Amino acid sequence: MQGIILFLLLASTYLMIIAKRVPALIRGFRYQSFFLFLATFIAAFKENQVELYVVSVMIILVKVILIPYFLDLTVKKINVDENLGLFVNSQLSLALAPVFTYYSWVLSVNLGFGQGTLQSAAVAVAFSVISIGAFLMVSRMKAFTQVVGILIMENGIFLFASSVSGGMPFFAEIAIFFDVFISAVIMGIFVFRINKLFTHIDVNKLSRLKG
Amino acid sequence: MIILQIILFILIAPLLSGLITVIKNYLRMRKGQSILQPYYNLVKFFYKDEVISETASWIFRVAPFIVFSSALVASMLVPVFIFNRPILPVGDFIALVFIFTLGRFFLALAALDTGSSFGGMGSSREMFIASFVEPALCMVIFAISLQFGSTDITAFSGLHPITVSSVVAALALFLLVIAETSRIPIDNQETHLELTMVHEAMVLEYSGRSLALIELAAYLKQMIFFFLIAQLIFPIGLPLGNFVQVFLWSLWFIARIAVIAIAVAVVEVNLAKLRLFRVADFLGFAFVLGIIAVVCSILGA
Amino acid sequence: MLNLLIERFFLFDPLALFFLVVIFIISLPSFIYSFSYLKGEYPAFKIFSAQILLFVFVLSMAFVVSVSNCLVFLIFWEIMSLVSYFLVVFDTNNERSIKAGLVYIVMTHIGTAFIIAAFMILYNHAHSFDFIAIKNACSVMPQRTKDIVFLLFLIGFGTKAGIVPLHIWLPYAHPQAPSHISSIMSGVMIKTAIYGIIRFVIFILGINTSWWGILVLILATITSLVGIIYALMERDIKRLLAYSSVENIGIILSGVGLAMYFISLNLSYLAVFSLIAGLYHLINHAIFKGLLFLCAGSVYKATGTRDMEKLGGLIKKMPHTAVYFLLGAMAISALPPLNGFVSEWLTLQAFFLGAFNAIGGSKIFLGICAAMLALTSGLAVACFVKAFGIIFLAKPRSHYAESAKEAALPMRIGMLILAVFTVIFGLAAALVIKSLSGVSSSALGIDISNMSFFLNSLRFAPQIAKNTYLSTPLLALLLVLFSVIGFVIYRVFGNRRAVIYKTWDCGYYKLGPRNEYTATAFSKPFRIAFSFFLLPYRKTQKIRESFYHIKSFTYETHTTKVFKKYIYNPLFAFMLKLAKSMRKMQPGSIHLYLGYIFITLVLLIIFMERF
Amino acid sequence: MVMFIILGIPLLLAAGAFFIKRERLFGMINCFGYFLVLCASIFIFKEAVSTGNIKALANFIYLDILSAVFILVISVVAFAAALYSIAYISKDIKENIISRRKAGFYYLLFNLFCFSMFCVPAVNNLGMLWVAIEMTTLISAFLVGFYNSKESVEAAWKYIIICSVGIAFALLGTILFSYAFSISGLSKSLNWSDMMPVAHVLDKNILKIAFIFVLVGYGTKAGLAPMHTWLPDAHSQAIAPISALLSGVLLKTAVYAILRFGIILIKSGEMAYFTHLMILFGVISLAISSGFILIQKDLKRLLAYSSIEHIGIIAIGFGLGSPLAIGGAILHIFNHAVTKSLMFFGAGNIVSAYKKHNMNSIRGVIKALPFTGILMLLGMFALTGFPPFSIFISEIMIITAAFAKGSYIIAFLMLFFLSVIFGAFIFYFGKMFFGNLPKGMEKSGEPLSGKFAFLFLFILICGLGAVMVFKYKDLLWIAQRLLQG
Repeated sequence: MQGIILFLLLASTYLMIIAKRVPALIRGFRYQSFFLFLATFIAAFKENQVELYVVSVMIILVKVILIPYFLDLTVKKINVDENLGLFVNSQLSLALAPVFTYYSWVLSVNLGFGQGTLQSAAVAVAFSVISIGAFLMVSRMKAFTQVVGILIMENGIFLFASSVSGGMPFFAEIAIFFDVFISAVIMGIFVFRINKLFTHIDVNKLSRLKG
Repeated sequence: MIILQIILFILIAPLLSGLITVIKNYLRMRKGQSILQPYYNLVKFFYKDEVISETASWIFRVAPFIVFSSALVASMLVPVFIFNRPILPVGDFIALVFIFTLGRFFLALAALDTGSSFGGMGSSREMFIASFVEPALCMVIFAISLQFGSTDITAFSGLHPITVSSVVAALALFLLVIAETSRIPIDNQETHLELTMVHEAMVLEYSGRSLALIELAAYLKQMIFFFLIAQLIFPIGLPLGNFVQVFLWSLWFIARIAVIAIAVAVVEVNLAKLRLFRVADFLGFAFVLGIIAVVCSILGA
Repeated sequence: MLNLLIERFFLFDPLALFFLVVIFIISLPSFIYSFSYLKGEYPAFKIFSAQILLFVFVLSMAFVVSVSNCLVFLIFWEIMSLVSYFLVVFDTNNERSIKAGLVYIVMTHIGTAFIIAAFMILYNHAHSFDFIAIKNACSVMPQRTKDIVFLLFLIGFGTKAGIVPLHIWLPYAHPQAPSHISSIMSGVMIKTAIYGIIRFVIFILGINTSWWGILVLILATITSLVGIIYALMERDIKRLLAYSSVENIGIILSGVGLAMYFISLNLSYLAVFSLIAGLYHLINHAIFKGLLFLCAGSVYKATGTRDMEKLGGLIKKMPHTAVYFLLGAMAISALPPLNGFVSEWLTLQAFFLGAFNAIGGSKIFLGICAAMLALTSGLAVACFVKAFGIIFLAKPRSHYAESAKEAALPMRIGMLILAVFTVIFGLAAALVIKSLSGVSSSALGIDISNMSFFLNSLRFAPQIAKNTYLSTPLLALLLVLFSVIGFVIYRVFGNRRAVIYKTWDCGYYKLGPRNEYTATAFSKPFRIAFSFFLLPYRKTQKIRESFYHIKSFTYETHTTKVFKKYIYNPLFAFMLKLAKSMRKMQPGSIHLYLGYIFITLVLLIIFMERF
Repeated sequence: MVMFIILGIPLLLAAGAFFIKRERLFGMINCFGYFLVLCASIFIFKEAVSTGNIKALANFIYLDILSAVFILVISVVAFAAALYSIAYISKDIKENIISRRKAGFYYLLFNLFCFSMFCVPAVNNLGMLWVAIEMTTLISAFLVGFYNSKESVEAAWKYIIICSVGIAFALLGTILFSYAFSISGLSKSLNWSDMMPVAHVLDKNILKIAFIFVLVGYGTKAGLAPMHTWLPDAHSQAIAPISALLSGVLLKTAVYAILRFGIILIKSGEMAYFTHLMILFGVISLAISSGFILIQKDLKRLLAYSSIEHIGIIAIGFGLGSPLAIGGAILHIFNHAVTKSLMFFGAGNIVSAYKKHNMNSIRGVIKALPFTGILMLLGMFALTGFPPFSIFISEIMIITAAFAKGSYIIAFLMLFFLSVIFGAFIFYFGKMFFGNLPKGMEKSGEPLSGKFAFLFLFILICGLGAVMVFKYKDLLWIAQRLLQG
């Protein structure tokens, strides 16, 4: 069961790689968070810890509903042309994605997670989500992708946390959620400010501060 | 005894210069001036009145006395008559060199003082030549003193075997003497042509008695250097017992100085004056001779 | 437990006391001199701060010389350079003094970095920063580390002393400082570097290989030659004096180098003798260089310019300064009765005695070094004849020189004190040598009970060499006696007064200041002779009225600063090129910055085993 | 108890910022508040030194010597910044660069920023440590982008993006640590105090990878070399008091975080691994910062790069690991924080007087701003390690430790880079401070409270220099205790 969810999660990440426009990106993020919720829900169900249930509810609330809604709100307000300005065209980036997954699988094996196949698979998926999030941030011009990129990396880290040690102590988990939400909001505000000042949100042109 | 030596020295010095001019004229098959001409010049200078330039300061007036006294002090250091110990244990060979530098220092300053370009040219060239004589002279002193273990002048005044290194050192000293006493290849004493004169240019502004003093100092210096070369080549062997030996000794003394004078005169007649910037190579040659002397003395030749 | 604490703060041994004496002999007259020197040009606040800086400067030097813990030595050493930087940059609005200050402080800082490295290596072996503890530890130190520490000390203190390849800051820094400061800097500050070499290399490290001495000797000879050749070519008085300080440092170092060489051959008498020569020249140089800088300062204050070509005939307007400058010039060119002659004679004598007692090849080496030293002293005579003659004698060459007036009283007192010192140190040579023998024996750690350096209060003579004497008082007496005789002859024979008339002008044109010899003209023969080293640049231009008539003729020449052009500029340009290529690392694109983070992460993970 | 005062006052002041409209009055209250915080932190430092570690709030708050030192550093710089910002903000308002309401907003952010920084050393749980550092980033992002000009927004954007990416990796590292912890079969709590005693039993391999993530993550925040790219932009665009806080203290909190994990690593026996990594990053940041300082044109960027250089020195100090080195590094943290804030205050004055960042067009600062000029010049000498000031002593301690440890190359590299940086500094400052005023500039007055801030910091620089020479014995003792945690 968990294998399927992990696979779906990876698929949603691949979906985001080939996205050329911002709404597609946000939709991909929404799917990914949803599958993350499913993974934690099943993990919670198996180890029936009350905390994991609360955490999965938090994921639904914050990551699936609130953040994407906020992102859509900013996109509407900015209403700048919505293509993502790709450094690397989508076919090549799609070709790169399995390379990332393969290397993250290699990393997770020699990291010593090789015992249960399920756990190493989860770790491999987590690492690949993180690396793809990083790749997105580097290879897209628009500021938006960087915000979404960070959120994807956060998702990857949460997946890693829940799959490895059954999550962090409860209190820290909640605080981290809260922080992720705050950072998303603040980044949104800044994207809005950039748009107001520079009339475009193409981060690549932002290079006045040199040397 | 000391006063006797000084007076004798002052008397003989001009004679030497007269001797050289006579020999030169003889070689040039010309009548030329008498041997006592320098004495006549000195007496004439003493009775002519002196003209001093208005731009000159007190240095111009004091310089002749210092030049004269430095020459005299230098002659004190050289054991002409009492050969086993210096008259006054005041200094050694290096001190002698520095005393000459003192005289030259004030003469150059006096030359600059009058504000004429001749004086400036003379002092600049004199300094140029002097600063290249110094290392060669130091090398010669080194070569000589290596043999006798100390830089004292009396060390080689007594009887000592003639070695190759002392002969080579004497030759180097001979070249340096030509430079020091402004003889032909380096500087021409008799001319007043701006391009060639060095010592004369410095002394151009002087007249009357101060010129006499400076000329006398130049003769003394010449005498000292000739004596040093003679001392190196023909060591004295005679004890100074009674009157006959003193007479014999003085005859032997004058003969040696005469030989050196002849050598200088021959050189003067046959060679033309070098370009000023060739002087550096000329003195470089003397320096190399000095090194050869040192090497010989090390190898015990 | 590593103890950084300071057990013993001061170490007053004869060497430190000697340097304290040197410091105070020069600072006292300069302090008196500074009252009137600063009065005219600077506002009251600046003068007050100058006096404080001067006080702190002298104090820090006194501490540097007397402290006995490496750390505290380092602290005062850097305070000294920091305060002297502020003094060099004192008149802040001219660009040259800022550049001079920059070059100075950067060079000294690099030097100090070397000294720090040497201290640390010593600390490793001795586990304490105290001099005595390190001295004991040094006996057991392996020879290789000793060589490294020696080289580090040599470079470190060499930058401060101005040994040739590292001397470029000296002609910049000294002229820019106010004159009484540059007299202290030139007279005393570079001597603290010599103190450093003596204290750390001879006293603490101990010498047991001969190549140290030879290296120092070679460097010293090159330093003195280069110093004096550049001094000859200079037109700016204070820069000329700065270069001549480089030359004199070379002479002092040859004394010290000889001492190091003889210790390694354990000819103890000669080692003490040559160290005496070095120390004697050190205090002599401090005195007459201080005097010369003060005179240059009063000339600068009177005329407002330091360029020799614009001065001339100052002896009539500034008689006192002229006499003091003459005394200083005589002392520095080692003319008999004064102190320069004594120390030069001692150094030459040390060379010769060393050669007599040394074996084979080193005889020639010492002989050649002595000859080079003689060449340097010859050139020094020429240089100071030029300096004195062009500045003070003949007719004033420009309105600066005409408007000159004698220096104020405090300045004259300052100069008088130093002038009296030159004479005293010249005549009382025997006594000075007696006290110096104590100092150098304590530095070298050789007892000198059975050695005698002097016959009686008047004459001194090296014990080894058979009957070579030197007695400056007698020499001075004779010189005076004979000049009196000359004056008597002059007075007795001649009967008429001298006639004052125009200088000889070949009878037809009026001699003006333009006909006088200038500094560049005076040094032209030397420029040609040393052209292989100076690479002189020469441009002549004829401005013609018509084809036949030349209206005027311009002649321009200058010498290239070899060290600056071929060592320092390329080094600096390479550093800047490297930095510029690094600037491309931060072009401003955020993607690249993120890329850096990910790459470092990936690389770290891949090479994790290596750490 | 005392810790609540330290955390409580900034919150109280943050709340206060909304109500009190006149910013000069609020400035006074603000700096009085921070004065109290300063006294509290001194008290805590004494207590921590005497009694070892202090626990509070069911060991949510855990203070040992290391955190006590950092709290002291933060409170000193915060107090100085508060003192300075009174003058600076009122000057900005007078030249109506910012409106009165924005000043209130500034004070709110200032206090929140200080509160979050005080949390970092206090908190015991490593997860909460991450949250506190994330909070500092978010709040300071607004402060960097305060002036709302093109450059400052760009700087803020880069700052927030790069730092959150960095911190995300740090989170990954923390999770790996907790995983290593849970594998060894103990309780899952991430509290540092429980992890410490049991560190030697943890699995080494995972710890090593975890430390890499932590080092890269918090290293970005600390400005270690390859990840330092946001630092010059952020520090040069922020307001003067804030950039002083940023480079004086914020970088140090990130170093604190690295240290927390480093001590666990050392306890688990991986000392050599920790040394090599820290020294590698230290030397790279020294090299890169010296390169950039040589060809810098902007005054504030110059100071930002010198912060990178000093962070590099601190990293080398901690990396060397001997008590002398760690003592030197702790002293260096304090010295650098104090000196760098003095320099940034001075830079603030200069930039507001000359209206230009470019150093080539700034001349005769000594004539235009005599007080700032002299103090800043002496500060520059202090920064580059000249004796009478304290940075020289901490640098000498680190270099001695490097030599004692036998790692000659590192010591020589350090000496070389320090002299290169000194050369560049003296070149720029010499040109800027001396020389005559550009046309149309005249001697502009300097605000009084700004002067107090300068004097307060300068006395600390010199005082520390003198004190440390004698009281260095117990600094070593602190370093020794710190190693045991």
